[in-house]
Amino acid sequence: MKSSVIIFPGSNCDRDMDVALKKFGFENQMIWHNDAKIPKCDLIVLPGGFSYGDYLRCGSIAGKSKIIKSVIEFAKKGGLVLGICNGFQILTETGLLPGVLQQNKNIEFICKNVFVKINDKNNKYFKNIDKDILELHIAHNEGNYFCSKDELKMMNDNNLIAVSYCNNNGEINERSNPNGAIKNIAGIFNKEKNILGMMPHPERMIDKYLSGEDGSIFFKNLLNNLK
Amino acid sequence: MKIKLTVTLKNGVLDPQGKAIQQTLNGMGFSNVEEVRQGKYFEVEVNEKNEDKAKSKVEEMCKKLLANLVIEDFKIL
Amino acid sequence: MKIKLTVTLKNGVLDPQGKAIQQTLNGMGFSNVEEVRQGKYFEVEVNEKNEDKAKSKVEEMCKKLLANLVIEDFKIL
Amino acid sequence: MTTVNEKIAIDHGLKKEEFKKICELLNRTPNLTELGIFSAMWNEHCSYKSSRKHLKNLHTKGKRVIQGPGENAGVIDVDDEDAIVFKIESHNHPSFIEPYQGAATGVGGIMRDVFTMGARPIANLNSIHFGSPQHKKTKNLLRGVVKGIGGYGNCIGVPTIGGQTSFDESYNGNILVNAMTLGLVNKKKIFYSKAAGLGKPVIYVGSKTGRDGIHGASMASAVFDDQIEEKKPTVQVGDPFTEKLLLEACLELMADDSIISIQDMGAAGLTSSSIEMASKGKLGIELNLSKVPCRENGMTPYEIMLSESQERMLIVLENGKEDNAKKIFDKWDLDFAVIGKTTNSKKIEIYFDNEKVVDIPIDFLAENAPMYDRKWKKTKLPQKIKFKKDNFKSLKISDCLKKLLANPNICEKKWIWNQYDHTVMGDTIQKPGGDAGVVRIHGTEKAVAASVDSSAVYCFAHPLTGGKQIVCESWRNIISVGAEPIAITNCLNFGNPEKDKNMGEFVECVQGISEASKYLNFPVVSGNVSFYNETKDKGIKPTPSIGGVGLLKNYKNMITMELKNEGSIILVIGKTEGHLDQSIFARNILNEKKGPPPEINLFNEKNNGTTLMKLIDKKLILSCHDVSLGGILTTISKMCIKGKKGVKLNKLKTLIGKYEYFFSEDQGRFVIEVSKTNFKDVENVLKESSVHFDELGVVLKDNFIFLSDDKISIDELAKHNKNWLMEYMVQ
Ligand SMILES: Nc1ncnc2c1ncn2[C@@H]1O[C@H](COP(=O)(O)OP(=O)(O)O)[C@@H](O)[C@H]1O
Ligand SMILES: [Mg+2]
Repeated sequence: MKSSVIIFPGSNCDRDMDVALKKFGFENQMIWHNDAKIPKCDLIVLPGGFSYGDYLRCGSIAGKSKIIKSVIEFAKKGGLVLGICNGFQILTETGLLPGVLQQNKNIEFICKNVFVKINDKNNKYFKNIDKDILELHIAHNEGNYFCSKDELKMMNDNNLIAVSYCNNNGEINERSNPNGAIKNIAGIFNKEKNILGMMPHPERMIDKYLSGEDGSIFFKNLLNNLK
Repeated sequence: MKIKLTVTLKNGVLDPQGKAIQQTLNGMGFSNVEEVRQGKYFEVEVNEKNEDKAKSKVEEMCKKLLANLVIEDFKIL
Repeated sequence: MKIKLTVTLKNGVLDPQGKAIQQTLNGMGFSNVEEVRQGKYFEVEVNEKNEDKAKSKVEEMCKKLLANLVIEDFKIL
Repeated sequence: MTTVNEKIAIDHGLKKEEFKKICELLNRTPNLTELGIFSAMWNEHCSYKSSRKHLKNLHTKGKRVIQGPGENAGVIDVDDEDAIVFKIESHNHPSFIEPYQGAATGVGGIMRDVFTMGARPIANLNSIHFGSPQHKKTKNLLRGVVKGIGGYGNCIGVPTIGGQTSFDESYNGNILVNAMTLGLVNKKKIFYSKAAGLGKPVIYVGSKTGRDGIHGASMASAVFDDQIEEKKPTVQVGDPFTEKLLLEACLELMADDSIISIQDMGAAGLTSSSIEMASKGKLGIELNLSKVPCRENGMTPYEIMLSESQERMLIVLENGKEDNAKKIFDKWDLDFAVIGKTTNSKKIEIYFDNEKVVDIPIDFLAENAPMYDRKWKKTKLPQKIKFKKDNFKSLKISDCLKKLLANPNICEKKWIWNQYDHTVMGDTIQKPGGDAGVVRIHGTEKAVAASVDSSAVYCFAHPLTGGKQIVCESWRNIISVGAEPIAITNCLNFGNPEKDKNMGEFVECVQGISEASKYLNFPVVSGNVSFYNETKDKGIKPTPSIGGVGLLKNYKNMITMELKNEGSIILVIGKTEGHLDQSIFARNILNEKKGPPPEINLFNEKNNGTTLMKLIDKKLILSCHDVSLGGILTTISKMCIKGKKGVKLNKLKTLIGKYEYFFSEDQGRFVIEVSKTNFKDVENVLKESSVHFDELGVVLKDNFIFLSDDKISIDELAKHNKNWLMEYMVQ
């Protein structure tokens, strides 16, 4: 399976993502933001970091970059696009995903492990995963997801809320919400579920010496689903 | 010419930063501060002499980049 | 009453955000944007009916918290 | 242009005699730009005029040292092709004035020092010191500094893996912010600042030059008109995004061999960077300031030379490599300009608007810079306090323990490091909160450990002992995670060197550091001095911070502090004498602030440490935590809290009273966890090496620490340990 990781100026999880994808068998390529074309691939990843310094709003400037047109095109044709952290922010700024990511409720950067509940497995990303709760790592200042009531309803009706913050028992409540996100939303799909944006970083959880191994489950499963 | 504008959160959108500032102000003894809302302020220098034209350009910039209309309003001053 | 104010970087202080925004606007085709400076905008709701008193309270807040006069100026609108 | 006179020189921070010497050297009066250059080069920060004499005594050599002090950062060999570049630096004054930007640019500056040498930064640490928690400024300063450190490091994408935080009223008017960075470089691709060759192009890259940080002291009213306020932003604003681009662009350019020498523009910007490069290469340098990319119109040569705008570098390139280099910086959207060349004049010659504005022999600025042998006063070893039984009568061990665990200087600092991205780059295997942070060397089995330590209280009580103590503590922290200590960097934060007491503190701390690092074979490879940390005549306690670095040959052998298995035996290595003077227990609970710090016995220190390394090597150790502030019981509590396990402590078999035994801060000690089956082996190794140890007790599943006459809930201890800072910050 072929994947492409887009590097924006200021991306800083691009290498981590490259390492993770390759570790689990993807043939990955790094794509510089100024290249207008993306080579043929099965998955595009927008990695975490601070594209363009995240000045103005997170992801807003990357949302206007040259390459983003190709990403949109690819997505519209049904290609898989995964945005992690800053990547998620970029996806909302381009309008590929609804809503916005605001500053964390406690106005502090948060770097720690959290649990997320997988709400929907009827998609390429989570199909066949044998766990309902994953322990993943977050590291962000703006992960406080917000959207309009209508959008929320639309997402609920279509099962588009991919993952929600929860505790280790899977309970979704205020205490298990690290950043104030509406309905504990940690990640969402577009209607066709080929685009996934989420705040947690599975690429930081790919061996037992790191923060955990649940990221490995995510990538292995994704590769199998694409085969 | 220089166009000034503000971008503020829409009513009803949570403003954690403003809230934190309000609490800090209260804690510092400014007990009669009831609410603080924080927004952004921009000064855009446009190479354009006609004020109306400059403003309409800036309005376009607001819609396309400076404000996220999902949660923000803008106001050209 | 509600007092509005802006906090801006002093002249000469680097404004990385403004710079990035300007470059983006240029890249988006707004080629006549020559400079963008970004500042903060606040609306402070003070429980005080007298405008002068409210403003002077807010001025004190600016000096003590909202602005760092080493690099920023404030302006009550 | 303003004519220079003595008054202007003094406004620039020069002494009368120094100005006289400048005029004599030049055989004329300098012009304003030249004066600015002299004042920058001759000030404490660049010339080390008060400290140079004493820094020479530091121990700086070792088998693994590739580059010692004198470069942008130190370099050590970590086997194979790999070397680690590291350094610590202070940003105290700016952080007090503008905590966010001050701390942020401190982090930016130290990272530049590291990647200037060709290394990719792989870890950041910080040592931050604030006034009393009750002081009205403390909370906002702490919040701002933490946000600034995170704001910069997180954005660049370098994990912040450790640090140290303390509170002491001596920092009320003068906080300390020390930032440390480690980078990884290929041994054969290390870049230095020494220029070489004639007629080589001098290149300016990075951000544009603005009027940032032009020396406050040098802004004499005679120099500027009434717009002086407008022109005087003395605190720089950091732009981590540009730094990230600069990092990537520099590393890209470094991949081939077009760079002869490279130097970041730190303090005194273009002045010190250009002069240092020329001075080291024994060359001259010619600059044309009209070519320098400026952010504002109308900048004068004076301003351009003294600006401290961030995120800029100066490079001497091989001839003919300009176009290729420019392409790289264009790609990363950074300014690039050829602004001069190397010459054989041994002078710095500067042109502006086709006019020569500076002409100074380099030697005058570097080698002939003043060096002082300042008066200093020895600190006598204070009398030992005699604690009586009565002192402890009304106390209860469990209450004392809770109080200590909640002490601002002992409590958990999670509120801080949760705001630092400590996992980016995917190689952090020991996060903040342990004895040292550990990151893997990407793609290998190796890992490096790093920690920062300081103990102002000990240094204040007796600087010589204090100096030794920090080096030992650093060494212990590195060993505690299973690494071999290799080298240190030091940031020497002191008061006013013109006062003999402060100067004495400096001299004796340096001597202590030197003795210990020599004895432990733990050389100093880089560092920085920050004097004049005083406000209104009140100086800080002497606060040298030591950043230690160690190597794990196989990261899988890393040790952590949390208790692992029920039934294991815990021991303390090293002898407990019951020294309470200057301990947190004495200060916080007995309210006794006098007395000498615990004594350092370098022989025991080394013997205990190396023996522990042997045990770790033989895989006989399950967990380990060195004994520091708060003594043995505090140490055990932290191991219990982290491991979510309890212990049953044996009845004390010692003549020392229980308060002295549990809370004294004797040095050279570690608490270790050993499995029952390995206990005999461990005992043998310790006995063979004549290492003193006491068997403390066994690990339990229950969440309690059982003393012979008391029982303390771990959950409650955890609450005390974890809550203080969180609650303080949300109040
Ligand atoms: N400012 C900081 N930044 C990052 N980590 C910190 C900071 N302050 C404290 N820590 C973390 O907390 C740990 C414990 O601190 P401390 O109690 O001083 O250490 P010790 O237990 O070795 O005496 C440090 O080793 C470090 O990992
Ligand atoms: Mg320790």
